[in-house]
Amino acid sequence: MLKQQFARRFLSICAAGLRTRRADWDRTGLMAETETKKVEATPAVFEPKIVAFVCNWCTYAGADLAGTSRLQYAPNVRIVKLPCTGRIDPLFILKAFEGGADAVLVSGCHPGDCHYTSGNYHARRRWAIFRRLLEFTGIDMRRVFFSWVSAAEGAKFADLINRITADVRAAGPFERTNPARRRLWK
Amino acid sequence: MEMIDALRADAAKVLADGRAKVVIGYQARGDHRAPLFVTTADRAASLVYDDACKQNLAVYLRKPEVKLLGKAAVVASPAAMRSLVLLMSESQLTGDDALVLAVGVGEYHGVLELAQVAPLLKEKYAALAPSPELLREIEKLAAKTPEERAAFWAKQFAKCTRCYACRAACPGCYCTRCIVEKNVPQWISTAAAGHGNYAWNVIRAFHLAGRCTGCGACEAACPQGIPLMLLNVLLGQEVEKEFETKAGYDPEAKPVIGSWNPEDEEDFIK
Amino acid sequence: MARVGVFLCHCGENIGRTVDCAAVTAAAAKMPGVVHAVDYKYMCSDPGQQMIKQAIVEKKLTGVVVGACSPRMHEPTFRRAAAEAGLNPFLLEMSNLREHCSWVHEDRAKATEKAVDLVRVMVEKVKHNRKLHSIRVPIEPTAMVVGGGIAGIQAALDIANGGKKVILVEKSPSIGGHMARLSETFPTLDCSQCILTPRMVEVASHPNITLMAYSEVESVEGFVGNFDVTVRKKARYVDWSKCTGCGDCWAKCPVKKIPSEFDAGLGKRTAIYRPFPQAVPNKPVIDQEHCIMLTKGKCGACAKACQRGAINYKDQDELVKIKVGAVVLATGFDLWDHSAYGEYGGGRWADVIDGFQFERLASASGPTDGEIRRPSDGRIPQTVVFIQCCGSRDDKMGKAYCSKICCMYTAKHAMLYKHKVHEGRAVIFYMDIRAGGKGYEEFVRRAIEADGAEYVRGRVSRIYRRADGKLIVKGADTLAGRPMTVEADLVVLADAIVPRTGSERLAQMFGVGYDTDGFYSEAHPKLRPVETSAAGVFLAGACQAPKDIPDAVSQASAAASKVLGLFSKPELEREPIIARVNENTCVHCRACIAACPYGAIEDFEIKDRKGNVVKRVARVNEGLCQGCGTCVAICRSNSIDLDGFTDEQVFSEIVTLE
Amino acid sequence: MKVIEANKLPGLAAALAGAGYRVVAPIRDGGEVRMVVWSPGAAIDTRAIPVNSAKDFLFPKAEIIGRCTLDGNDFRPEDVKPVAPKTVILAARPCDASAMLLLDAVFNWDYKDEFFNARRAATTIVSLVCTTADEQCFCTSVGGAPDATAGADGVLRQADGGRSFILEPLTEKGKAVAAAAGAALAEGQAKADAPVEVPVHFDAKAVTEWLGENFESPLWREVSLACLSCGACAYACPTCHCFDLQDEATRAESVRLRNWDTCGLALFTAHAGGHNPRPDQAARWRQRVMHKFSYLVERLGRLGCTGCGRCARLCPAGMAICETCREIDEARKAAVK
Amino acid sequence: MTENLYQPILMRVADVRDEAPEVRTFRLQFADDADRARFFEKYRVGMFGLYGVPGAGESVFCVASPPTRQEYIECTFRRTGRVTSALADREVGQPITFRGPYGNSFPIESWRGKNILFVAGGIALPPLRSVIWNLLDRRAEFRDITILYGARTVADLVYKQELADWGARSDVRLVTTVDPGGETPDWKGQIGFVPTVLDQVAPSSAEAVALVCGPPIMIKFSLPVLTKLGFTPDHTYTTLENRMKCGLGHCGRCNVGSTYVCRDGPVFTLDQLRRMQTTDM
Repeated sequence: MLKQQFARRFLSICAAGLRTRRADWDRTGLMAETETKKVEATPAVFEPKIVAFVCNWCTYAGADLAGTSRLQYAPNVRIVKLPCTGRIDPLFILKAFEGGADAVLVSGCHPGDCHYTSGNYHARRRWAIFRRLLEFTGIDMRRVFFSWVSAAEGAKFADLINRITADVRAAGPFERTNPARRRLWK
Repeated sequence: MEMIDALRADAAKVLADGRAKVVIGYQARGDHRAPLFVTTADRAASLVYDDACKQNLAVYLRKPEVKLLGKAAVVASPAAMRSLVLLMSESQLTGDDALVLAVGVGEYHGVLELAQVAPLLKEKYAALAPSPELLREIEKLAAKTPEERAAFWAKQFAKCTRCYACRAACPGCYCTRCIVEKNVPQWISTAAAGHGNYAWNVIRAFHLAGRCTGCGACEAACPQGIPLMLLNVLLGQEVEKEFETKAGYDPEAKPVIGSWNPEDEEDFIK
Repeated sequence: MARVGVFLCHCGENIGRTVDCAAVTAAAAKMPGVVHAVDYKYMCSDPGQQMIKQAIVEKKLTGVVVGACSPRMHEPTFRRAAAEAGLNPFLLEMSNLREHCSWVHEDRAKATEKAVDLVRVMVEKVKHNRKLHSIRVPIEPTAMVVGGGIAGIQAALDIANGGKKVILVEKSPSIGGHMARLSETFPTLDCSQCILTPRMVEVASHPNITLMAYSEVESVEGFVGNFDVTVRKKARYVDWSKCTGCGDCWAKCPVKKIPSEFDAGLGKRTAIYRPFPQAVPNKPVIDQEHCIMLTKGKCGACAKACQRGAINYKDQDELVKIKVGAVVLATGFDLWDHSAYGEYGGGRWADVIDGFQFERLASASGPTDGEIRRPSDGRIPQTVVFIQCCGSRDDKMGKAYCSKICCMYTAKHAMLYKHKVHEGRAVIFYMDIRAGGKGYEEFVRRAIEADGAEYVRGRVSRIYRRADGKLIVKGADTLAGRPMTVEADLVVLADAIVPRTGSERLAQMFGVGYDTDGFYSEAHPKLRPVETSAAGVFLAGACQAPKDIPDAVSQASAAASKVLGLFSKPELEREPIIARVNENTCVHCRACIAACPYGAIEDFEIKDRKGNVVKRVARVNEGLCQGCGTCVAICRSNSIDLDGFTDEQVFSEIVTLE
Repeated sequence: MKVIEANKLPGLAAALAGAGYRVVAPIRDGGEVRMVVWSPGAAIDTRAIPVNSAKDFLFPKAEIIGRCTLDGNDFRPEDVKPVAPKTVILAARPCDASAMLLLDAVFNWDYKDEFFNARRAATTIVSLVCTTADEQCFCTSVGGAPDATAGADGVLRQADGGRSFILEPLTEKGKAVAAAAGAALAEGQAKADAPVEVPVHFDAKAVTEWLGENFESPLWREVSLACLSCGACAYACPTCHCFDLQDEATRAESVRLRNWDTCGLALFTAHAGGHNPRPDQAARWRQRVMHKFSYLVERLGRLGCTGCGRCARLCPAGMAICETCREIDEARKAAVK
Repeated sequence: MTENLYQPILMRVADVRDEAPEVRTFRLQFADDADRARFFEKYRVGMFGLYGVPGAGESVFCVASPPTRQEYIECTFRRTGRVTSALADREVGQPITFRGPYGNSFPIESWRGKNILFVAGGIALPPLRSVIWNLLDRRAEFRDITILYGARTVADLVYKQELADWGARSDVRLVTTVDPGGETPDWKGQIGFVPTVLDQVAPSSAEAVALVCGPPIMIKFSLPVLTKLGFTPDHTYTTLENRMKCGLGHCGRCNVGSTYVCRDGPVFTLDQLRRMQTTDM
């Protein structure tokens, strides 16, 4: 049983390349996670993982329009739909980064166009402050994107996703330098 | 009369004439300063006040155990007075909830009603600003690369034990259930480790954006010496610059996060 | 307890072409909580819906995820199906595999991978969905129509004839709007007042219509079904209940030289006045700006003249609060002020007039009794130049849009002029002639061919006034490719149609969107052209975009039918996406109260049995909450949550993306 | 006698690291001295009292004690082994070393905690005879001493007025460390400096007695008024051992974490239904004092306090358990008279 | 080498029963027979276990089935928080984790030949259910068994089928009651609060022990009645349900004074409770 497990682990290490990860608290020596873990071999082309928080009325509809217009864009984005950018808690962004997103996009209605009249104004102010905090605590601003995409801007949505994907692909995986990343047991 | 004598005399007086049931001030314990709850006029003489008084006593006004003692008169520095105004603007304190023994910079302003605090601040302490050293420190850090900043904070946050002394010491952190204590869903890991510590420290600072009155009690409270004021002041400066408001001067102020202006900055939104 | 069913639609080839539906179904079947996963060619078809219904019953599903097109397309369809099978409709979510995946990606492997993620996100979400029940709000079956032009009149009459009460609010002393000022209407040349005034009278006498003339909307609270509208009844200084409209007062009024708004400044009126003889209500008001009694405190001529004692100089504005269930905005338009056009005289010359002024000149009830006489000297102009697209279709003037009706009324003006001044010359500078409409093209042709209007394709670059009073119009005939100069006696500018002054403030009060030009935004340009983003607020007429009379009337009737549709049920069902406060953990910091765009969060005092306040908290007014969730994101202790988009739901979605 | 010059302590650390030890020592970084893993270049400071206690290396603030692989609705518990590298804690204060005995007792009270025990077994504690102390130190009031060796495998004595140190192994583990040090330790002679004097502030036995009879006392409300309800004291304490178990999960895997927790926080004992058996800060502060000076004495025969003074040093509200104990002792004496 | 104390064993949900709103009972089967043997070697009525779902955590409830039935264990719980919600989401056939049994037990061997009175309220019947079944499975060894069980409403009564079975037995006296206003039209039991009904039922305290479990308010008002009826504090038992994390006496949160509920309890006599340092009771 144990032997089998060992063999399986050994094989996976051989297949994926060997790397030792030290938990970031290891520095203080409080806990040494010295176990060797498998790390997925980096694929030839890095496919960034982008989490997008969008409002239902503008950007989600804009993405719909990109679809009905058959505009092709990179398949790297995963949309989480909220009623309004006003609903987007900074915790969402942190959680996405914690879970290993390479970039996060927040997008909603243009100023003045909010379905709820002012949710996007609230959001805008929140982001202005929160992004400073993220930036100051070491999250690269090339990982956080904010945009206004209206229901009519299918092309803008497609372009945006393509641009973000290209930018983030160029910037490389965020895994190593992401300060919010969960590194407990990976 | 020396400032401290005047303070002691006022404390004794408000207790003697029943305007307050307890005076919350400082006492000396060797080099340490600890809060002192004076309930009888004769003990007012034990009150001290000096630069070593780092705690923001406004924090006690919302403690149920302290509230049970009756109306309090609280010894407050200008920063602590700003906390009182913040608490008023957030409906946590009203008109006659407390009296203030207002200790200014180099002078003592006597016993104030809560309503008198904001006018005093506006008149005398409108220009309260973070120390130049702190601002330089922030600038220095801001000039580094994201990786360097991440490394700096990783080292600092690694020390965090999640004792929440920062939260406990802050008059603005008055939630009875902090976000970190909400477990359905558990947004912020309670483990004193990488991601949990990052999320906790970042969200703590964010929740004080536009609300931090710069008293420094959180940083003074942190047993691990994490430079929390770097974060608080960074956001305070940002809010002041972008939204032209400073916490703790206007009891009628709308929350910075919770209000908006059509002209708010948005050059970061593409 | 979670028993989720996943239903994947191929949408014919639309999804299946790029997404391996079978693979997604297989992956879905393995997701935690999923007890049933199938794919089918057309899930929205009857058999497809049957599959869902059957599985809900047979597999005792507690949640359903349909992976298909955009939820904007078929979410109502599938939710209805779920409800029919006995599952709360809000326990169904859709993964957008078509618009957000198959239609926008080519790589089959990657699209399939994404589709699996999209399904999983919704499976995780739906596990945390709770049964929600549409909110039922009683409807106040009274409508308010704002604006008493032809659109407002039509809407009011249609609603009133449908048996519902209507409050018609009109800013000026009389209803009728611009249409009352027109001479004749294209393309039939009906007399405008002849067809309009019976309608106006019908409004005045309709038992279901309350007319509030000389009144304006002051503020709005509430929401669809239950608006509380405060209307300012402006001080009239005349007690209309006593006034018979005899006219003794205005006959005696010493202030007689006030330019008449109705006559576009070409005629004069008194300080106590009714806008025009056929006004409804046919009662005067005192113009407080000009009345000597009101400005200087002496005169009183009208009071002396009035045998009924209806004059009341102490009259005050009155605020009236009215409860209505729906609102039709029909605030109409203004003409753009062409004084911005320096090259056309910048408004300095009396003989460069706008379309309404020409209408008044041509109108039998106008200041010239229907004779075309130019304003400066009253002479009959021998050459009239009409310039179209004045402001419209002109980016420099900030109006990119076409004002739509000018081509037609200019043709009409030319025709009317030629009918009255047979030997006169009518020259029309135009960019394009837009005569789409029943009988419109024929009408324009008639102006050109039968009546000899000279159409010149080209822009007028400049007008200047010669000492002899002639207006020298310099332009170009772009078809002939040569410059052109016309010596004109009168120039009529077809000014752009712009939204009525103050319409933006009104939009903000009602929560209606408007475009950069200030025209009100419809909820959907194609499918919901008379609704707005504010539920229960509908649009009629030129407030939404430039319109001619038949279009305005059609839209008014459409809006009326929407109102009647809304009123056909005693209660209103709303999506139950609303915020809720956890009163145990709320500390009443009031940030949410400050932030709520709808003022839907209120202070609430929790009391013990003896009535002592034990705690103050925020509480959401379910009727007012529209479900944006701004309060949720602002609450530091996460003590508010939004049904349908709860923290748990969003958290699960994010976490499963790791 | 094994002797090392004071400025060669890093050499000792290097030698031990070279021998495969994870070396923990009081390291100065900027203004503070902390017990951390020594790395080349780190400055060992034996004079200042470290901010944190040696407990951190035996009972870390967060630790994975369970792990499952998740697969849809199914899962499989995995074996989790303690992370227990061979460690030497150099120059631990006697109050930290003696705290190990209490932790030993707690983590082996009927049920034996393999995570703690494995690390305990892999850890050699070389304590330091204190030649410095501050006003918060009160080890002598709770049965300790600046030169006590309870819980230690070896002891470092400052000698020759601070110029050198004598390392004296006390156990086999201690001897192994001395051996592993090799040439870093020289055989020689040195004169140990006198330990610092720490005054006795109260009689711990008397405090324990008084506590047994004063569960209900106005004192609790009085002394707890300033308490802000945080964990600064508990997390600095070398004996505090309360913990929480929390799960975290991704789609593929879940871990169960053992995180430090503290009786000072209101939610520590709060039931899901809202009821809280320790409803106010007075009850919580009482629990802290009672636990250390009464319950542990009754159940495990040991005080839960070693007099390190960290709680008082770090308390943001300037509270001090020593002060409370002294008040209790004085009140008792006054009552007796 | 010692074992990881926190390593749970695997159980599979064999049956799910809904008892009352948000209250359900699991029948759990041991995935590994060796685990089963180890469990029943230790298990006595009154003990508790930690039931868990990876990713959510562990929650403490008593084992609600008796050691006389060794094919499975049962537990009944109310969905209140993160863990109980995750547990409630488990379906038949799916696994959960389990640690236990922990804690002390009811000294039922010393009750042989005695009369036994059970008084339970609401969701607190499960701790007594294991005792009831244990005694019923060994019916001959005990004398009169009286069960008084009440809940707020009829819907809140748990183990409805078992109540019916017990009520049908001639060797058990079952009295069920609901709070006034909580009855349904076809309700055949008593209407009234448990302490009041206890007073009316008035079981004899001669040669008897009483087991009381329920919400604090019910216990508070039942105790004087029991005292009046002559049940002595050392013959009156209850179980405590303090917040626990480890179940091992290590984590330091369940103690009432120097008593650790997880290892010294959860079963206490009223006598023991009264000697505990607490302001809570």
